[in-house]
Amino acid sequence: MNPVNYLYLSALLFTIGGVGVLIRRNAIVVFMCVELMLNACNLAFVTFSRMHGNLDGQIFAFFTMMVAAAEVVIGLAIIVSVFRARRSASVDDASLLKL
Amino acid sequence: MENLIGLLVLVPLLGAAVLLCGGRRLDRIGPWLGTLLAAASFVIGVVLFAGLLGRSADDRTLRVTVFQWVPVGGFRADIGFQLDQLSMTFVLLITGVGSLIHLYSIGYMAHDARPRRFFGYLNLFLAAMLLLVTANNYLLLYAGWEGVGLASYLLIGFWQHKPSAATAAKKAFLVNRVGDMGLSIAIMLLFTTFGTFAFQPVLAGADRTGEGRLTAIALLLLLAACGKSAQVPLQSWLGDAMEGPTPVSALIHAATMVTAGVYLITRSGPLFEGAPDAQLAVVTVGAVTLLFGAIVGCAKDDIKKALAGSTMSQIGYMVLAAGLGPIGYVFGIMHLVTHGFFKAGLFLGAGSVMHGMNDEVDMRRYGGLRKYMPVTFITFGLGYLAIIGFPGLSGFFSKDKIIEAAFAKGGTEGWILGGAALLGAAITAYYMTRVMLLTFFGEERWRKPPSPQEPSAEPAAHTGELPHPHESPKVMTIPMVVLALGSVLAGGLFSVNDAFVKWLEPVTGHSEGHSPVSAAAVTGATLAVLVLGVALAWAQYGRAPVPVVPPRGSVLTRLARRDLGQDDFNHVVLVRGGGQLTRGLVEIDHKLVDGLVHGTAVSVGGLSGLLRRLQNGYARSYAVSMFGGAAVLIAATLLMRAV
Amino acid sequence: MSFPLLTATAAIPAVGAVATAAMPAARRSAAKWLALAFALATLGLAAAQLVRFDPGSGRAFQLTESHAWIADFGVRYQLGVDGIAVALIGLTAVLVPFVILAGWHDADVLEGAEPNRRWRPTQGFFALILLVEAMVVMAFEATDVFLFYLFFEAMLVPMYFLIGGFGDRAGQRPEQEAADRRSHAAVKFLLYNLAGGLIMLAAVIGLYAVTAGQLGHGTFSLTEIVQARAAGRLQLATTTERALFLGFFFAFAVKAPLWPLHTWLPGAMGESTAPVAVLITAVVDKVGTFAMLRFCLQLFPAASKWATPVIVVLALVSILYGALLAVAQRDIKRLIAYASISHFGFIILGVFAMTTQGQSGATLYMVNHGISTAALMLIAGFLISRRGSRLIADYGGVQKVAPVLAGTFLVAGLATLSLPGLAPFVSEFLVLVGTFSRYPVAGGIATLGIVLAALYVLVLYQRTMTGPLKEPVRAMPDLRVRELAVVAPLIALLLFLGVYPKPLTRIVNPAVEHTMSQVSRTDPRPDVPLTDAEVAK
Amino acid sequence: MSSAATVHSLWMTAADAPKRIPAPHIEYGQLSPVLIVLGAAVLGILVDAFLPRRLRHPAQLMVALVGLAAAFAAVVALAAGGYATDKAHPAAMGAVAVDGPALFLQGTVLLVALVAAFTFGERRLDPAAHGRPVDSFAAQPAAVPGGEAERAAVKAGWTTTEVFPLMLFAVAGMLVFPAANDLLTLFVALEVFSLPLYVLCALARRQRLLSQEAAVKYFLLGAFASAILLFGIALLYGYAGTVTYSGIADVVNGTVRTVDPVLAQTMGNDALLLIGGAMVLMGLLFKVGAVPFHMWTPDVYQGAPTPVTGFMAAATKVAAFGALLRLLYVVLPGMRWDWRPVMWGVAIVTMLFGAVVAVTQTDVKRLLAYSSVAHAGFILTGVVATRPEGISSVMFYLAAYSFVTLGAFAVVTLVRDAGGEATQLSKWAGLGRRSPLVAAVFAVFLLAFAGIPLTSGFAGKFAVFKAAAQGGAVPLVIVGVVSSAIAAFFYIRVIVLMFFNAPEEGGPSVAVPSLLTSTAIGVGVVVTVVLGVAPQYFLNLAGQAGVFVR
Repeated sequence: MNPVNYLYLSALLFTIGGVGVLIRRNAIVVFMCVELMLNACNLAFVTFSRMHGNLDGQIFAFFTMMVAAAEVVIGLAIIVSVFRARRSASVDDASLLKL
Repeated sequence: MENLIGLLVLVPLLGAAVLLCGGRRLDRIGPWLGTLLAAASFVIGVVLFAGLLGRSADDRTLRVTVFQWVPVGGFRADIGFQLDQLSMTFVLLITGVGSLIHLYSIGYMAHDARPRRFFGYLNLFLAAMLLLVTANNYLLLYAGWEGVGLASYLLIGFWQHKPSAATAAKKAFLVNRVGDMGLSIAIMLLFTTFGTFAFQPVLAGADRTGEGRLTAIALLLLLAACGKSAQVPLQSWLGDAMEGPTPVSALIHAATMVTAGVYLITRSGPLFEGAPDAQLAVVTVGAVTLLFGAIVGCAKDDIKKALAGSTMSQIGYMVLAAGLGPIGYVFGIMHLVTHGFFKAGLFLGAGSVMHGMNDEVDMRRYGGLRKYMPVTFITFGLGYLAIIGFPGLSGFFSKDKIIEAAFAKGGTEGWILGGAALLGAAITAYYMTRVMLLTFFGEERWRKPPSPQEPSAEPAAHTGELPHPHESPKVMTIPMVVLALGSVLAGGLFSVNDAFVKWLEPVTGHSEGHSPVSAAAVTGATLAVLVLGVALAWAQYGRAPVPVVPPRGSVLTRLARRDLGQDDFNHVVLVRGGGQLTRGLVEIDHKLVDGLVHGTAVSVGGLSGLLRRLQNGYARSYAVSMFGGAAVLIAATLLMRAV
Repeated sequence: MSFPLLTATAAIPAVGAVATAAMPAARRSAAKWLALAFALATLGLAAAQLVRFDPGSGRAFQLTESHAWIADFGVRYQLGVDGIAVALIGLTAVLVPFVILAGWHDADVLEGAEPNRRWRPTQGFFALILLVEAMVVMAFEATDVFLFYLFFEAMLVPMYFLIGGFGDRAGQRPEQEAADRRSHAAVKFLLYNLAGGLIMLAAVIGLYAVTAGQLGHGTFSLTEIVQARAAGRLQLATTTERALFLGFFFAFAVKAPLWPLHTWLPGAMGESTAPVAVLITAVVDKVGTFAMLRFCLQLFPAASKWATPVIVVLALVSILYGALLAVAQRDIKRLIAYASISHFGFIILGVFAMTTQGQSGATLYMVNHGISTAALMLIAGFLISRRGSRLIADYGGVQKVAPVLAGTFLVAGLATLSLPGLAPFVSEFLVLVGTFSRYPVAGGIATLGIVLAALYVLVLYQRTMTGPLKEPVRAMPDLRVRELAVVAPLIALLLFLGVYPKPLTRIVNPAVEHTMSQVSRTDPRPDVPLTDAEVAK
Repeated sequence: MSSAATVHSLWMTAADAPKRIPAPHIEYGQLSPVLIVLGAAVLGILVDAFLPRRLRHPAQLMVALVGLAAAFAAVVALAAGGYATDKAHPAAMGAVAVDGPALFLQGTVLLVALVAAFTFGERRLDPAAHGRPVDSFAAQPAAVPGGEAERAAVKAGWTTTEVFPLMLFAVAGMLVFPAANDLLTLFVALEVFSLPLYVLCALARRQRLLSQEAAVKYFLLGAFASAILLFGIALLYGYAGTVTYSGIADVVNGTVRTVDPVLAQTMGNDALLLIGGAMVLMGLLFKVGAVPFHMWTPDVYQGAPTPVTGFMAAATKVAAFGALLRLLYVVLPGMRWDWRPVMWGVAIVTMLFGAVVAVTQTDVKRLLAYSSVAHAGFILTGVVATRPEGISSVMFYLAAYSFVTLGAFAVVTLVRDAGGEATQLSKWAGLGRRSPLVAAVFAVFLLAFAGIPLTSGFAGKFAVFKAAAQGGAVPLVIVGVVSSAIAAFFYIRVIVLMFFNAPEEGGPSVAVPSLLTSTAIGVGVVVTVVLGVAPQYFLNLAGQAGVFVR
């Protein structure tokens, strides 16, 4: 199979993730969408790595996972504390800061 | 000797400085100090005169440059003086009459709260006027020119607490400023034409200059002269200027300052001679004004305003003469000097009458005063005879010559000008006789109580008491007597052996005109119209009783009372129109100029308020913005490559 | 190395500002005396400049100092004065002591105000005045465009605080409303000038880009640029030169101020105290017209010539417009402000007439206008402080109770309307002659200004000083000794320079001739020159 | 089938690799600033773990200050050792550049962090605790705002001393960010400094809801941005087959030595390069707060604890612009003609938008946030100059700007009422009368923001505009000048408010700070004035440091 197809998939996933960030209200889901985008990136890295025949992309993918994991730690902590304070995980509820 | 010229100016200037800055300490001796300094400058003038007489007729010009005033590039204005016969004549007139009027003022202003300041202003006037006539260049002349304007302003408005006085003073200054504008542009034009504005080189270079340029310069100078000498169309201030104390009217607004225009034209003779069109304008202005002033003089009931109209008219004669060129200069100046005597005398007489009449100025409230003020009556009468041109008195000699010269202009112009001058003489006789009759003859109308509905120009004057007419003190009558003597004798003395003509000729040049009418015929006609005018006035005011409240009068009378509509015109066009203009500009400044900037600020603020709403607090909309931004960024990058 | 006189002249007031500001809150009167002492010391240094300046030396800039400063920007600390600068520094140094003296009580802590150890308005007021002086002097001395720009802009800040922070005392309006109007005026002042300055900044940067591109190193040195242009090493494309010129001119025209950029001035002068208003119009604004003469003309001669017709028209509009608006004003200070706009029109007209008379006249005008307006404004300030109102209609008949005040006010007013014998006449006439010899129509129209000047001055005088005595004015005291000490020297100066302006023309003329040669223009020749015989006579 | 063979051989090659890969060569000395900071951060965590509560604060502060100072000393030593100029080279196997810009920006970040640490450590301002000194950070961040646990924590006088290690981690990321010489390092550094900042934002003692909201927004948007950045990196990698800057640059310039068929194929595909480049740019522009990626700034600046805001506003900008410069000047110079017009547009929009929107702000911190947006625009004009002067002017501007920002936010912490910091602008009315000194200092900062001469703001603005003009971007300069004029308006408005308006009854008072905040503000003022009056030394420094190594 032509590896380029993986790239298309990756782009698709990335777009789905992006649109998810834009339209979903629940902070957790939004965050998951971001993770989806990161994973789309990973797919692209791996694909390109395969195409170019070097390892850089794959290594990059590992780093991405690690970063994503760190992000989850931080992100969930923040989201949870907000949830506890507001009893709501909707990103739209957190709109005191504006104008 | 030359250095004395500077001293001539400096002495009264010093007086002004001392009197104005000296403070209350000088209140007592101020008037005497001022008079003394005026007299001192007269003495200096006489010494200089003697010195000039000691020289040959061609060598009677003294020149001295004190220091460079404004040297910038090719522009060089000096503080420098030039004393020739023309200037000398003026110097003697100014200091002579000036000293007399100082003396008179000691009496006249005795009861004023601040005579010191009054004398300071008078001295300032003398200094400025002397500067005007002795300057050796136009710029310095201009300095004197404005200086006398200032002095005039200060003195007209001397009783500042009266709004009418303050307004009149302001008006005088402003109208003069219009004329001054003409003078300053003329100086600029002289500078661009000749690269200098000193009298000597300018006048010498006039004959090499194109007529168009000379016409422009001359017309501008005429504008200046009109302002200072109260000639049509800038005459309106003179009547109001009578708000000032009467000595001021006598000195500044009759004898000296107002004649500065004549001096300017005469001084600039060569410039005018090269510009016939300008000369035509000058004689036209002169002829119109002499009639205008005379007509106005007929209608005024205020003695000073009647005399002011007369002054205007007489200066009209002088301007007419000056516009005629070399055939008229000498006579213009001669009339100027004789007028200086008799008109100053008349004003002092009027002042004396007012002094004895509780400052009443309405002639209709005088009458029969000859019994109470004999000296005033006699001196005033002599002045009266002089001005109407009674044979043998000074006015007769000078005015007659001008009428003659007007006819000598030749052609239709000559007839028109001569006719106008003759007509003027008739009217002069009429209104002066009217003044004389109303004041000194007839029933004693001042005994009638003032009627309440009378519109009084001067509410302060009416104290409710009837006046007790009395003769003025010596200090006032002596100057009047001296001036009356001058009025009687000056013309004759000047005409003996053509002395005055010979004296001035080296400066102004002189040529005999070829009159289409013989001199004798002119004299005859003059005398005839004189009799006519006197008779008319006698018929109207001598025989019939004079009503205290002025009758409505004819259209012409009413118009003349209102200065022939000039003030109405000024009011509508300048005051009201100007007011609307400035108010409109304020609006424009506020709404348009400022509004434009303000509008920019407001629209930035509005834009800010709109853009601010983008920041709606929803993280998802921020993400949209980022996502969109990224899309635009990508699209733009791709587009750049595509282009 | 000789004593850095120019630096010292600017540094002394700056040091004074710091010292004054550092005075403890309680030592108010000591702070005043200290400020006055520093102002007088500055005057001494300015006088030393006048003495050491040699107009006959033929060098354009004298007493020069030059040190490396910001090499990356091509900026040098480069000072030098020509006659014009010396005259204006002299003006500044003369006026500031009077400004301080006149404002002696303007920043006193109000009676009954809560004692506050930290709030030291008095110290601040005088320190700011000295700071302005330092910056203005620096701007006059700088021969490096950047250095000039720096102080040109920086002086806005102390000026801003002076305008916004200190108003007339005993106003009848509510205190807060007055403060609002004041701060509005201050903001307007700052924004206008800042906008002008920022546009100039763009031009300054452009100038750097051009010099860096052509000379290999960016430079702001006026002398270096002028020399390079003369030698042909630096050539500006026509459009570039015009754009740069406009950038510079815009800033100066705001500062000067030229119609239609003038609307900040009436507010700023009206709302601030009289001494501050003097500082604005007599000192700070002069930097604008000075800079036109020094920078616009010398850096961009061709563009200056190109723009002249428009600028002349704008200047004429300023003259007439300012005067007409002055006539319509009901507020004494705003009237004087509009009169100043009219006068600045004359100055700009003189600068761009490009004749020696015009430019010398413009320079003298700057000095004389400074003195005469200072006198007029300060006396007006004394008047206002007595009655607590700026409205003309609130006065009447003052001359009866305060003759000295009225008399000096009249003299200052007469100076404003350019009466011969007083200093402004000389300069105004020179400007008019200079303009007329190049642009007769413009010169003629400008002359209308002298009629209008008479109108607004006399109307002001008539309404305030003459007429029946108004009741609230009845108890008005005449000038006090301190006030007389402010007014008398200024009037004496007006008289002296009116009769004998040569000390000024002597130093100004060579500088003007230098400028004229930079612009490569000569005076028009007279149409009918004198013959040799006449010259000989 | 051939592709399977390739894959096979790839795996084989990879399998063989360990034998042939040399041990990576790490220049520890040259990386010492980063290492020191990281070490200090770890030490900080240990301190928090083992020291008793009352000792933690001073100990943390000391560790942070010493660590930062030592790191700064290391930077200075490196610069003195010539690593900024002739010895500049890519270190750590090409992952991190040690060159002028890197050292200059690292030094700046460290100094900024040092000063910021002072404000972090301030414990005298907030009087809320029961007799115990507290700082600006939440007593117990995990507790529900207003809940029982929080009240107990407040009563116990707890403070979040973890902020120091968090800050040190962030600083470490910021040190690497502008020095990153490949996209991987770039990405990791980005996350290393972003994640602690997210947490720091959530730690405000007062108005915790706002603080948390700010953190959520910052986090979500930040994660979103880094995802986009990452995808861009993927595309660039796909285009060039490498993630090192120099490698990509070679490919972009067409100077790559060996072109295998795949590379030839992707090299021809400019869409990869352009889209990838744009996405990476977007990620960096997000961090610098350029329009339209700026929208987090006002909210986060307002919600975050003010010391954090100050630190973030100053240091993030330095680091992000450093990375942006390196990316544009090292990686993408070959496609200058593509990105320059785009960056022009971004710069113009950013300057104008920031200035215009700031005009109607009513909160000091939001005002400063929008002002930082406008300033990002000004700095971008220097970035697009594409000349050496561009680099040095941007670096100078960053140094100047960051201290002004720090100082300004430090002043904001002083103005307080019962609810903590009084950031409502209306409450600042008449401040000049209550405490002239504080108001005057703030005015100095505002004037520097406005670019009034004799302040560092002017020198910086002049430098970038000059570079832009020399680079031919005259329209940018003009727009910059116009937006400066607009911007001046709102700075002036604050000054008016402070000095010319009467103080309100019951308005905020100015707390007297300890030496810490005083020092921070003092340093801000001194730097502002020194860089304004005598900027030459620093310009020289930036000029000498203005060459990127490849």
